[in-house]
Amino acid sequence: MSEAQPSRETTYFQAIFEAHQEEMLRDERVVMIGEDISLYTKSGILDGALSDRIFSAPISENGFCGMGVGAAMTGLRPVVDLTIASFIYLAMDQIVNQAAKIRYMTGGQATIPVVFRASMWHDGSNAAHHSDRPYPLLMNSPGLKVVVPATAADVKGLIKSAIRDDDPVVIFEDNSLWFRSGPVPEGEHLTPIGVATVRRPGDDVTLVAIGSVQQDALDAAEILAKEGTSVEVIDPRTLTPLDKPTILDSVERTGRLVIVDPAHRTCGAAAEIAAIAAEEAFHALKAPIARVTTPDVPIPFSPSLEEPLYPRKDAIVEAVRKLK
Amino acid sequence: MSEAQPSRETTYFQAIFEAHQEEMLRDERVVMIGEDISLYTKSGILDGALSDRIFSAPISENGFCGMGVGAAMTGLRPVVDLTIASFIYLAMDQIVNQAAKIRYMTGGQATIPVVFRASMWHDGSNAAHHSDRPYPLLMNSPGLKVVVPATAADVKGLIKSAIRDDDPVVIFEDNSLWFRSGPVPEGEHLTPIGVATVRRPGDDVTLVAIGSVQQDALDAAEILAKEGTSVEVIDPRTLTPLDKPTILDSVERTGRLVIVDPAHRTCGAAAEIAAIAAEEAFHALKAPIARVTTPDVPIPFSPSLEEPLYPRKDAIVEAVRKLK
Amino acid sequence: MPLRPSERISLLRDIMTIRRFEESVKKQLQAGLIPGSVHLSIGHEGAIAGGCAALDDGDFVVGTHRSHGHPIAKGSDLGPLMAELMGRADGVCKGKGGSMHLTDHSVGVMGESGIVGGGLPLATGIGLSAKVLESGRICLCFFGDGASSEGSFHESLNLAAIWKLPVVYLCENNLYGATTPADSVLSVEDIAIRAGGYGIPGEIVDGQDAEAVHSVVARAVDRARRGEGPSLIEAKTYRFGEHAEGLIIPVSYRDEEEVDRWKKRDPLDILRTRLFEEGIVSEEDMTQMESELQQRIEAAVAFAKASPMPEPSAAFEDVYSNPIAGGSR
Amino acid sequence: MPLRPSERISLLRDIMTIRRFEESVKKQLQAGLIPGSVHLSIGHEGAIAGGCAALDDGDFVVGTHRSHGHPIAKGSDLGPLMAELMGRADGVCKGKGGSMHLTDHSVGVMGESGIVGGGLPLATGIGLSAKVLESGRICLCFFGDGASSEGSFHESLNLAAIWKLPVVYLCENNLYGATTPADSVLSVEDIAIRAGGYGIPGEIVDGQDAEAVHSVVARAVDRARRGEGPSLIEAKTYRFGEHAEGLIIPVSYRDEEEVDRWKKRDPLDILRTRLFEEGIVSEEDMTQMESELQQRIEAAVAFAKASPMPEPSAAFEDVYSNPIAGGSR
Ligand SMILES: Cc1ncc(C[n+]2csc(CCOP(=O)(O)OP(=O)(O)O)c2C)c(N)n1
Ligand SMILES: Cc1ncc(C[n+]2csc(CCOP(=O)(O)OP(=O)(O)O)c2C)c(N)n1
Ligand SMILES: [Mg+2]
Ligand SMILES: [Mg+2]
Repeated sequence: MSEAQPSRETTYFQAIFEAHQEEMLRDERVVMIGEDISLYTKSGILDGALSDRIFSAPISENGFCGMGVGAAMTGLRPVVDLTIASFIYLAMDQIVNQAAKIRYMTGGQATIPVVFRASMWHDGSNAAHHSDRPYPLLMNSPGLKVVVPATAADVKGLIKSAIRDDDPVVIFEDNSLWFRSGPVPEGEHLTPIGVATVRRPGDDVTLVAIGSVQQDALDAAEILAKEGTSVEVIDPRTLTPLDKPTILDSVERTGRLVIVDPAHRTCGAAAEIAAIAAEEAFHALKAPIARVTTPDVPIPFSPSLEEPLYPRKDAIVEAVRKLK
Repeated sequence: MSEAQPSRETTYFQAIFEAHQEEMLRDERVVMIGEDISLYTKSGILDGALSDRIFSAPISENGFCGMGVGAAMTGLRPVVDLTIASFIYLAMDQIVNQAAKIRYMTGGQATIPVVFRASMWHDGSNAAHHSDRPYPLLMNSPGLKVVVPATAADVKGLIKSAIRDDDPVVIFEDNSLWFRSGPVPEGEHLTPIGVATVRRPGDDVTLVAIGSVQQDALDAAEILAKEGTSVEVIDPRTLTPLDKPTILDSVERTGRLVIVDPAHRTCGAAAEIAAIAAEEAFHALKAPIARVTTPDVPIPFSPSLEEPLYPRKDAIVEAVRKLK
Repeated sequence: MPLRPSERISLLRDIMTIRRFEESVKKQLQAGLIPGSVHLSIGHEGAIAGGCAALDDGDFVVGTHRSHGHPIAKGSDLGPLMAELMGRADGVCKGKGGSMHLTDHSVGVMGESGIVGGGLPLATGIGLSAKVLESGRICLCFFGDGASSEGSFHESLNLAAIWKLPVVYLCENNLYGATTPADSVLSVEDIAIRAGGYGIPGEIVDGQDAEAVHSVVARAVDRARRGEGPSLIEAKTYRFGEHAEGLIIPVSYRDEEEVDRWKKRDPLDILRTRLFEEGIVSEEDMTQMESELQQRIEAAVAFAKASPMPEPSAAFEDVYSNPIAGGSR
Repeated sequence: MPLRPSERISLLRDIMTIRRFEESVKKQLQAGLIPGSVHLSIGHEGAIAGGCAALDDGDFVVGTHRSHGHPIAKGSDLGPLMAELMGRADGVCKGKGGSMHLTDHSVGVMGESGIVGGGLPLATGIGLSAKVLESGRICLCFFGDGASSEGSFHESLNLAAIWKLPVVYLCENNLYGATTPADSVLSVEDIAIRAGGYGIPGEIVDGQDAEAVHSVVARAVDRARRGEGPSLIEAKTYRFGEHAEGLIIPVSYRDEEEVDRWKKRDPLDILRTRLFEEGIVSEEDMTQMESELQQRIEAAVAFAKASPMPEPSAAFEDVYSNPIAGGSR
């Protein structure tokens, strides 16, 4: 985001809908498909004139995700709203077997400009059927692009870029960020897919923070700064394709890497980033690579069980302190 | 496998059915569910007397996987055959949302002794809809056990252990091994879930080989031995729960780790093992951790495209040589 | 077989119990004692209690995301249910499941699913085990009109039909899936018509009349128990409150007139009035039932409040049935 | 509108083309020129060519795993199809798709799916874009009897029905899904009956009579083009050969008598005899058609053989539409 451009405080939630509204008004081929979405125009969240292109669907996730793919192959640019991320398992077939592979299987004949959106719900006692962060599953599925916007500006900019992208993009939003505000540049604002951002520069430790944990990471960095440890906080923003240079350049400078990822630990995004660093920046490393993640348990209902599971400021501080 | 026990050369394929037959004869609660499976008794591959407990199902993967879960909760021990591993995407909802989570969500009331079997087809021009190795997706889904048997003895022993296990176990078999023979101990033979095996001991490099690449790993070790590099080949056999001690002990001795995994690279089992070593055996490491994997492309049809993609002996040898 | 008078009273009591429990749940939620959000069964009690009344104790039930009523009708203790909703250690699922997962195996409620349509394959499998084990048990599977659009509905009914599994699929059609009118997403007027696609009986019943539901379900249960296979029953009902309490729903999508019209068809009023008019319960009986019930609910709330929150370490238990080495942490 | 004589000849030619192409495919497979396995359409040509004959050039087709015939009937060049089956660089999918993915966008064949039932949602989406873009195009979606048990069938037909999408769902019911008799896994005798569950027309047609298929599909196409929504058509057919060539199938599951009976209802013979008896084609015409066809097939095989195998580096192309940084390697 350019410093010069004027910006406006916007919530993450508002930013999501600004992106949709702008793109739907800009391009008639953009349609929305998903459950209960007719309420967006009815409630005034989206311009009523768009209601013709809003397909409020039956509860048929695999069916309507595949419908989005078919429509994308033949001239539309559908945004398919899966609402809660845990519902993506129902549509894995059409997303992984079809959306991700059709272009390849057809030798490039097909172009699939479809966007799948899923909001990750958590930390609100929604229990195991509504609280997953399944992006690692899609990172293991070639043919998809995967983004995890963590600020109002990024969610707006990445949704808009995703809609304009000619490949299937899966956007993992985060409901814990809905009511957080941040500056969003006025006018046309696009965040490029595949480009990380440095949220705080630093010299001693590289802290890669994925999605909703940005604030915890920044808070941890602040605490550590007071102890004399300078932490660089990187938000990859896109997980596929991952901006390896930004991460590796930082690790080469700091020699220390901690990855904070609110998804389940095993085979997660944190594992991938750790593996890349252990392979490609090994000689710079001065300490073990630490992962701070949600442990491998289904997400429980009770707040007294759920809350302690997630990576927070204190756990991050502790992980960094241990590296020394 | 005890040295003393007499054994018999058996193909991987035969071993699969010996396991089923023995367990079905031993325990009346064991049933099979899957497509086209009535042919097993009809062809004599399984004892005809078992046909009552073989449910040859319509092409409804999500439905019959969930059926297996419901049956498992109420007294049966179903083995659900998904045939080809790429079909697992259709059943992800019932496997991840239900099988994996129900015990937890019910506070331990439910016990789910269900087995899901999937055969990984590849290297035979089956193209992108029939060639995936989706075990990393299930490793990221807590509540499942995941095994990848690579020999006749292990496939027999792990299927039998899985059927006796009270939790959902997903078995990823490999069609490229079907007609490979190996010694299988006579009589009752169980391979424990969660225990790795050292296929070749060595001192200089730890080579973790997952599933079907055992022979390539052993061949590579042989070539490297001639060059004076002593390679320890470890087959984890189970991916969840992973036998970390066997791997970490080896890495602590050798200081070098290469992981060979025929699945897609990003967020794969190799990434997880690399991340564990970079975190827990860092101080022993003398060289970067290398991953030799299938790259992140959908699997193409033409043999001239498909064959070069997989990790083979030469690529393994090269990866190990680079560490020095 | 029509219900005997004592059974009719017991049916009324079940309906009242669900109603008063749900009213209390709403209060506890507003008081901040229940975390998250809840889908209440108020308005649906006729379908729920009427359906469960057709079951034997050993029979199974599979519920939905809107499923506080199903375990109650099947005979669960109210205390552990309320404790579960409050996320307490003595909750029926030790605080791990919450509102969408009030499973109670002790009364045969085998699972509830936050995933819409997720319960249908499970119920089908419960039917499979009943058949293979020749247990004589049947499974009653509740689901919503919204769930009938999921692939799992189609796959499950086909599976149950080909193997004649003892499952009764009971749709609580409340005319909406969240904010979406059923008629905007359903290609048929009545879900029951879909039974024809599986060669099984399909029946529509007035969900506000618990006795009517009972008799239709009882017929399907008999059929299932005789080994003649599954049935599809559609109970037309209505939820009197919002889709969920504790969630913000930014629009109104039902008109007042429609809500009022349905509230006049309250399953509790309908049965109470009928039993009163037939002289099966007196005003006095009613008062007594209400006051007994009030005590049970109060006791359940007290039980729940007295139960501690679970220890954080409990989050790591119950993932697997046996201790599991390495791997997960 | 019945077919004109020239159209009937063209329909016969399409059937013959599929037949001779498939016969050649079998030969190339046996000669080791085609890797993997193939699902041949021999026996199904009436349903395939009859269905496609009802389409305009701009209309779309979605196929299955048994789908060499669909692009042929839609007008694909045979050379790139054969080259694809041989895994060559000049294959219609550059050797990346193979037998189960003979997609040819140049003739509107938008996708074929190795995943059984995988094409139905895609076809539904193609219908959605036709509707939104008001293109006047329709999509003909082929699928098998086995596929009708997938959840995607149910979800797709419901979606198409509620929005009146211009899609014709055409089931090639060949009585088996691999080795499994359809009647052992289908809860209804006829798949067409399931149309009732979506409030759309359902029709059964003799799949061995290409003209009968044409006329039923043409009616459904007209309806779709008028904006009146989807139809479900079930063509009763039979595959004359094995489920797949190049796979080992260890049992016989169809009795000889049944196979023989169906082979007597060969769609090629039926149409050829009819056109001959009606004086529309002569013996001479037939001989000429066969010899022209033989040349086309030989040319296709020659084209395929002359095409190089793809460079290994091509495996890394076509994953994404635009160059993608980092991440994958
Ligand atoms: C697979 C899935 N998709 C979507 C949702 C979100 N959701 C929760 S309840 C609901 C409506 C369900 O409608 P219905 O089945 O009619 O049950 P009702 O709430 O009316 O009782 C939806 C869409 C979900 N929980 N699961
Ligand atoms: C989702 C999925 N499940 C299983 C298979 C394996 N399979 C390939 S073809 C086939 C039978 C399909 O039957 P049907 O739809 O009737 O088509 P037919 O082969 O008879 O033309 C099966 C089970 C598959 N390819 N995809
Ligand atoms: Mg409803
Ligand atoms: Mg078939």
